Amino acid sequence: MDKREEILRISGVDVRKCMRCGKCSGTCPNYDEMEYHPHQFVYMVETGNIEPLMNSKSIYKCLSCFACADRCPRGVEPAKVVEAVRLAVIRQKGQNHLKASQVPDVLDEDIPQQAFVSAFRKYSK
Amino acid sequence: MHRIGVFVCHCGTNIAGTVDVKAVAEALGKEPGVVSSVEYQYMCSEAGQTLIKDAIKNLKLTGVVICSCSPRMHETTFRRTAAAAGINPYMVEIANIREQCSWIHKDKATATEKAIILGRTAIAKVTLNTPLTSMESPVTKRALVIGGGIAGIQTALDIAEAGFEVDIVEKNSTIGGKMTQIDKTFPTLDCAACILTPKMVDCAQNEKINIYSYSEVESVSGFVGNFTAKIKKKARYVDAAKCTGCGVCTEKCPMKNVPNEFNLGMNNRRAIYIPFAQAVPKVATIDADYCNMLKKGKCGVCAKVCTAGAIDYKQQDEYVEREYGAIVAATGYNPISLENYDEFAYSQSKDVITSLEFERLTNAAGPTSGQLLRPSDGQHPHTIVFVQCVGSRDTSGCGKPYCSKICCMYTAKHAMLTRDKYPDTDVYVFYIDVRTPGKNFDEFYRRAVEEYGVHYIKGMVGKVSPRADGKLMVQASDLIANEQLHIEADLVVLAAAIEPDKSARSVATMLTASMDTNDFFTEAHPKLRPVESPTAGVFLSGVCQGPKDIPETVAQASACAAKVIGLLAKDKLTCNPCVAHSNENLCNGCSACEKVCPYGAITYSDKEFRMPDRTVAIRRVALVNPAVCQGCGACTVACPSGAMDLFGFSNKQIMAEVDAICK
Amino acid sequence: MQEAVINRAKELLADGTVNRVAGWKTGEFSFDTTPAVFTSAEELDADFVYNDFCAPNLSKYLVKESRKEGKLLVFLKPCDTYSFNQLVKEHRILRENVYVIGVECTGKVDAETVKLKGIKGITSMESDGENVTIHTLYGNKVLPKSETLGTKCATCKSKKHVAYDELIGNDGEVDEESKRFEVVEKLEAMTPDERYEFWRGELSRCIRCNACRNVCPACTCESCVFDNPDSGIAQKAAADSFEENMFHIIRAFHVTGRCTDCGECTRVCPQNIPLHLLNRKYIKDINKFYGDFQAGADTISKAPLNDYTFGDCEPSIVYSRGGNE
Amino acid sequence: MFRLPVERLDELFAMVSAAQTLYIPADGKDSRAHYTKWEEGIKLSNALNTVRSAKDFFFPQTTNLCDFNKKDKEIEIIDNRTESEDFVVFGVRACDTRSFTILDKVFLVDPVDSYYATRREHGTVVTLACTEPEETCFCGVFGIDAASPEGDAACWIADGYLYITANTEKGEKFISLVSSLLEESSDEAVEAQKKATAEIMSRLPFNDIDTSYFRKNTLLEIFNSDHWKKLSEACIGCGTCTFVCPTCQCYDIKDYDTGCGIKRYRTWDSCMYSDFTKTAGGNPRTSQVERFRQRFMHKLVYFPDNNNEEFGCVGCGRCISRCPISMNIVKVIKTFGEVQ
Amino acid sequence: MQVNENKEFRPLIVAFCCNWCSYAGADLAGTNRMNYPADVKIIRVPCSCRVNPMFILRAFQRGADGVIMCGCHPGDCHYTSGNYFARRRMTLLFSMLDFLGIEKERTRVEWVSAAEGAKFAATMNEFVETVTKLGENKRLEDLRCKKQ
Repeated sequence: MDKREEILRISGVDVRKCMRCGKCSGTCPNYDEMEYHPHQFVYMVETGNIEPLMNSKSIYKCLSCFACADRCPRGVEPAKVVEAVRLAVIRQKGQNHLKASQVPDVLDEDIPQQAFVSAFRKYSK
Repeated sequence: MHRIGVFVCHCGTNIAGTVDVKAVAEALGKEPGVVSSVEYQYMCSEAGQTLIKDAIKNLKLTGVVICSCSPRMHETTFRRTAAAAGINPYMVEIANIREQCSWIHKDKATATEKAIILGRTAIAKVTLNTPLTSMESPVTKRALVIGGGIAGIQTALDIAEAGFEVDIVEKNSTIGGKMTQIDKTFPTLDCAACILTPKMVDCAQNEKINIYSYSEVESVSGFVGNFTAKIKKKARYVDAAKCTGCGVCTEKCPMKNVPNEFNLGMNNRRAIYIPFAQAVPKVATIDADYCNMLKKGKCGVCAKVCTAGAIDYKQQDEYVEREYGAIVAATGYNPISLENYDEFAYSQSKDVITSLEFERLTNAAGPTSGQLLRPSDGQHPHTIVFVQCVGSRDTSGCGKPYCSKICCMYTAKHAMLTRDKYPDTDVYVFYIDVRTPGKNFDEFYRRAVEEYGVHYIKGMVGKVSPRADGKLMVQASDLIANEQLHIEADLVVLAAAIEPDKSARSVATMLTASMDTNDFFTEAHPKLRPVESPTAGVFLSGVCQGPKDIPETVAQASACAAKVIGLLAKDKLTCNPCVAHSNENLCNGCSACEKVCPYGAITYSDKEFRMPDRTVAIRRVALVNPAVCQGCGACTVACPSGAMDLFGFSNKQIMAEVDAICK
Repeated sequence: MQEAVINRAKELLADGTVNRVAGWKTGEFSFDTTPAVFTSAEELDADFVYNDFCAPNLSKYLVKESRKEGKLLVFLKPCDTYSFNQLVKEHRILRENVYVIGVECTGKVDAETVKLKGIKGITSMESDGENVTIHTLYGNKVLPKSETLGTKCATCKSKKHVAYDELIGNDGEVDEESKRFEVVEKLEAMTPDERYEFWRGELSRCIRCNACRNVCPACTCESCVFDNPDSGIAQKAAADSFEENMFHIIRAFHVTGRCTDCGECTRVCPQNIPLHLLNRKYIKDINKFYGDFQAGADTISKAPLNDYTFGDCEPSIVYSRGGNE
Repeated sequence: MFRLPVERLDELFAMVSAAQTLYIPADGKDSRAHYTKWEEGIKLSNALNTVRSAKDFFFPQTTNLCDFNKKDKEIEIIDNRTESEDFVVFGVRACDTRSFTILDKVFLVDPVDSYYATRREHGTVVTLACTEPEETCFCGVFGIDAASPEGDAACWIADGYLYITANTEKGEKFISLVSSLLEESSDEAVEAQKKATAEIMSRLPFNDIDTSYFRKNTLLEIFNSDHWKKLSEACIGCGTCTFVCPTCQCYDIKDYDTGCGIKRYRTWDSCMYSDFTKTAGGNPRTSQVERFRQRFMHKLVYFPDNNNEEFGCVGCGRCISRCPISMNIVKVIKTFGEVQ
Repeated sequence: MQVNENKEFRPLIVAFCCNWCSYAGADLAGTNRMNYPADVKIIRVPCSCRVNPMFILRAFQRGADGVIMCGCHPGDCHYTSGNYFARRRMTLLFSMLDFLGIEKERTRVEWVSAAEGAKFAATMNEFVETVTKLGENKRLEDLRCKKQ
C-alpha cells in the first residue's frame, strides 16, 4: 500500500476537508520546535509528499496535546495525521522509538500529566 | 361513450421525414373510442387549428389527441384551440412524436411503430381525462412584512409606493434593525444612520404603511391572497398615541443599571427607554423586568414626570387580527454566540469584542461617544488584532458551515477606519481567504492594505491569552512566512459568523415555509425564484434567506416588493387545476400527505360520516386547498390508502399509459 | 401478575376512570387467548388472563375502541406500546380516550413453535416463567421457555414501554444487542438467484387470507388499496406469481417507516411465511441509509419516507451493494 | 383387504404416477405438510394433516373460467378449459374426505358446476386413517370415524404395512393399477388400530361438544342471539378460517384486463371480508358481527336446514389452530351449548 | 418485450420523466438529434415524487423489461422537495426488489436537468444496453399479460 493511503487509513482523517486556515499551526504550543508544522503535515499528506515528514524529528516533537484537532474548524484533526505518520515510521522500523520503560528516565518532574500520558502514546506502538 | 379525435402533425418533414404519418393516423383510427384520425402538414398553424376546431364541432368530439411536437411547446396552444371549439381544454393530450420520436430515430419503420405506441398511450390517457376548471380566489390587497430592518423597510416602502397597504411587524420597540447599530457602511464609508433614518421616517409618515412595533406575529392561517394573521402587540406600558417622545422619563427613571442592548450591553440605560434618538416610532417603552413599579408596585416616577400622561402601568398585551394577500419574511440575523470559542477568550477578557461591538465603540452615539477605547480600562488601544471567520466555514459543529459573506468587507472597513483615525495604531487582520466579490469591494480592501498599511496576514489565530498586565497575547500562524506569530495586542476583534434570527424558525412554521438546515428560509427556486418561498404568497427579504450585505439586501427587498406588487395587483388568482384531491371516504387522516406537502396545502378536519354499517362516525380527513396546491403529487404516493390523487395525472391515467406502452 | 392486573382493572372500573377494559380472555386451551373487552368486575374475574400466552397485540383494536363512548383501559406489552404510539401519531387512536397500563412481558409462548418440535396433541400448557410444561394426548413434556417463544418474541427488540399511564411490573430496556436482523443479513448474503428461490418458495404458499394485513397495526386504512376496485391493483386471490409478489411488496412499502416490528404478521400467517423479514429488511435499510429510526418510539418524529436530507444516498446504492451487506 | 410393506410405498407411488398425476402430503421447506405432486424423492409426511385442505383439488383457489377477446367490434369468448386429466390424491384424512360430500351437495346439484364436476370425475381419492389425532380434532362430533375413512379407496398404515381396501369402482381401479405390488391380507392389524384410535378419540377435548342447540332452536332465535356480538368482538376479519376450511365454498368472479384481453377468474372469497357480497347498492352485511355470524350460521344452521340435518363442518380443526385471535367454531358451539 | 422477425431480443423500457427537468432534457436530446433506442417510451409526470412504486411494478407486470425514473437534480426540484422524497422511495423500492432476488439492474433512477440532453441520450443508451444484456424480465412478469 502506498504511504499516503496507509497514513489516511491509520489516521482516519479526510485531509481534503482542510481549507488552509492555519488555525492548527496558530494553536500549536510547540510550533517553533517543529520543522514541519501541523498545517504542513495535512498539506503534505494530501499532496503525497510524505518522505520528508517521516524523516523529520517533528513527529516526535509534536506534543500530542490535540489542541489543533480540537480547534480545527473543519474537523480535520491534524494531530491524528502527525500520529499516523509517526506510527508509519515506527511500524516501518519495527520497533518503538522508546521503550515504555525508558519513558520515565527522560521525563522531568514538572512535566504536566497530559504530556506524560501522551509520551506513552507517542513513543510506543 | 368517448368520441376521440386524433390529429397527426407532419411538422413539415420534421416528423413526416422519419415517421409514416399516414400509417400512424390509420393505426390510431382503429383504437377504441377514436372516431376520427387525420394527418396534416402543420397542426399548430391557423389552418391546422381550424381543422381541429371543425372536427370537434362536427364530430362532437369529447377528447382530442394531437401527435406532434413536445407538449412543452404547444400544449397551451392546442388547449386554447379546444376551448375555442367548446370542449374543456383539459380534454387534450399530446403525443410527443417529434422530440421524442422522429428526431431521435433514423429508421422509418421503428419510428413509425413507436409513434403509434405513443399515440395509443395518449389515447389511453385522454379516455380517462376529466374536464378541469381553474379555480379563482380573491386577493386581499394588503401585505404583511415580518421584521422591520432595512430589508423590511425597503420592501414596505416599495409596496406602499405602488399604492398597496403594508403592515410592518417589528419585535423591538423601534424599526431599523441591525443597520441602526452600524457606524459606517462599506465600501463608500457613508454613515449608516444618515442613509437609514430617512427611510425609517418615510415609513412612519407613509399613509399606506402601518408599523406594529414591539409586536410579534402570533399565528397565520389561510393561503395565498387570503392570509389571516394574528398580531400580538406586547404591552409597553406607555400609550403610544399619547407619548411625544420627549425623553424626560428616560432621564428621570431611578433604575440606572439596565444593560443597554442597543450598545450590546457596553453601557446602561434606564428601565424606561427609547433605544436611540432617531427611533421610529419615538415612543418610550418600560422594561418590565427592571421597572420597580411593575415589579414591586413602588416608584411611579415616570408617570409623575410625563406631561402627556402616557404612562399606563396596567397596559395589557393586545391582539389584532388582520387579513393579508401576501406575507414577507424579513426576520434578519444575529451574530452567533461565541461561547464555543474559548480559545479567543471572549468571555475572559472585556477587550476581546465582536465586530458589532466594535461598531458601537466607534459610533458617535455609542458608549464611548465614538472614541475607540478599550472596554476594560478606557485606554486607547495601540495594537488591534482582527480575526476573521470566527464560527464561519466551520464544519466541526461549533460554528456554521457557511461563509457569512459580510465579514471580509466590514473587517477591512474597521481596519481602514482605525488606521485613518488613529494612525499610531498597529492593525493586524488574520484571514483565511479575503472574499471581495462586489462592486468596488476589492478596491476597498486593497486600499486598506496599500494606503492605510493594515497588516493582512494569511493564517488563523490559534489562541488569545489575556495577560495580567491587561495585554492580550495573540498566538497565530502566518502561513506564507511559515512562522508562528506572538502579538501583544490591546484589543482583539472577532468577526463572528451571522445566523438567522431565532424567531425565524417559528415564523417559518407559521407560514409553512421551508427552511434549510441552517435555518435560512428556502427559496422557491435557487436561481429563478430567489425571493419567493415555495409556499405561494410568502416572500423572502434580506438575510433571512441567506447572508447578504446592505446593498444586496436592499436589492432583494425591492425585488421581493416587485413580486408582492405583482400578486396584489391581481383581483383574482387563477389556480392550476391539476391539483391533488382527497377522497374523504378512503382517507385515514394519518397526516402522511401533510408531512410531504411543500406548500402546506393540506389541512385536516373532523367530519361526520355515515358509515356502511349505518352508524355515524366522526373521522379526521384531509382537505387540499386547490389555491395553494401546486400539483407535484408527493402526497399521492405518501398516502397509503390511495385516497389522495392528482387531477390531470391520476393513478388511473398513469397506469393506463403504462398499460398502453406495454401492450 | 395476573392478579395485580385484574385488581387494578377493577379499581379503575370502580372509580369511574374507565368504563371498559381491553385485555385477553382465556380460550378452550390454556394457550389460546383471545382479545376481549370487559365491562365488569365479574367478567374480569371469570375470563381475564394475563400470562405467557397473551401474544395478540391489542393496540389495533383501539382504532375503533377509542372512538366509542367513555374511556377504555388497555393493557399493553412493551412491543404493543410501539404500535400504540405509532397509531397515536397517525391520529388513528384518540389518546385521551385510552388509559394505558404497561404490563411486563418476558416473551410469549407460541403453540406453533412447540408443535414444530414434533409435539402433537397439546391439551394444555403451563409456564412458570422458566419452563413450560406441555400436556399432550400422548404424554407430558417440559421445555425451557426460551425454546417455546414465537418468532416475534425470540427476536424481541425492546422490553421498554414507550407509552403508558401507569406500569404494572418492571419496565425493561431496548435490546441494543437484538439479533433481529440476523436472518435478513443471511438472505442479503445470498446470491440474487438464491434469494429469488427462497422468496418464491415462501410467497408461493400465500393464500391471500389477509391475516397479515388485517392484524397489522400499521394497516389501518379505511379501505385497503387491494380491496378497492378503483385502485387498479385490487385483487382477491393471487392468480399468478406476480400478484403474490406484488401484494407483499406493496404492503411492505406501505408500512415502511411505520412498521414497529411487532411481528404479528408472521405470528398469524397460516402458511408460516416469514413476512416480518420484508419489514425488517426495510427497517434495516432505513437505519443504514437514513440513521436509526424506530417507528412508534415517539409520537412526533417524521416517518423516514415523509422526510429527507439533502445528502441522502442515491438509489444506486442498491447496485453497489456487495453480497454481504 | 390388500397390503404392502411400508418400505415399498415409493414403488407404489411410482407405479401410480406413471399412469396418472399423483398428489401426496409431503413436508415442505417450512416443515409443514402440503399436498405435493409426487416425483422421485418426495416422501409421505408424518403430519396428521396438511395446512390447506384437499378441497383445492376439486375447487381450486383460482380458476380461469374463460377469456374474452375483442376483435374489431366483435367480442370473442374463449373457453380455455382443457379436459382434466385423471389424477389421484393419496393420504386424504377422513375429515377432508367428508368435505367432498358437502361440496358435492353445493356444486353437483342442479345447476351442476361443470368445472367442479369434471375435476370430481377425474380425481380418485385415496384416504388414510388417522392414528394420532390432534387436540383440535372433533370429526367425531359429525359422525366421522377418523380410523375408517371413506373415499374411493381407504388405507391404514399399521405394523409396517400399508393396508388398502376399495370403497368404490374408482377405488377398485386404483387397486388394480397397483395390484402387482399388493398381497391379500386379513384386516386384524387394521381392526386393532381402529380400536386404539377410537380410544384416543374418546379422550379428545372436543369429542363431546354438543351441537344439538342448533337443531333444536329456530333459525331466528339463533340469528338474533346476543352471543354473536361478544364472539365476533375480536375478529379481525381476515379470511384464514375460510381459506383453510375444507367446506367453505364461497367464491367471487373477477374479470382481469391483461392488456391483450380479459380473463375471467373464479376465486375463493371469504364471508369474513368487508367486501364480501358487496354490490353496487352497498353491502348487506355492514359489520363484522354480521359477517362472523354468517359464517357460523351457514355451517351450523342454513346448511343443515337444506341438507338433511347435515352440518357444514367436518371437524378437521384447522380453523382452531390457525385463527390469529383463537376464535373458532368450537367456541361458538360451546357458547350456544352452554345456554341450554 | 418485443420480438421482431429475426427473434433478436429488444427490451421494453418505460421511462418516467418529470415535466420540469428530465422531460425537457429528453426534448433537448431530440432537438439536438441525439440517438437513443426506440425501446424507450417516456411517460410525463409532474414531478418524480408523483411516481408511485405501484406504477413501476405495473410496468413490469405488463411486460416492461426495465423501468427508469428521471427527475431534476437534488436541490433543483421545481417543487423544492419532490425529488428528495422520490429518492428515498425509489432507494427503498429497489432495495426490496433486490431483496426478493429481482435483478436490480432493471430499475434505475437518474437525475437529468433540462440542459442535459446529451446525458439523457447517453443514459438511455446505456440503460437499454444493460437491460438487453439481462434479457427478458422473467422474475417480475405476469404470464397472463404476455402477448400471444
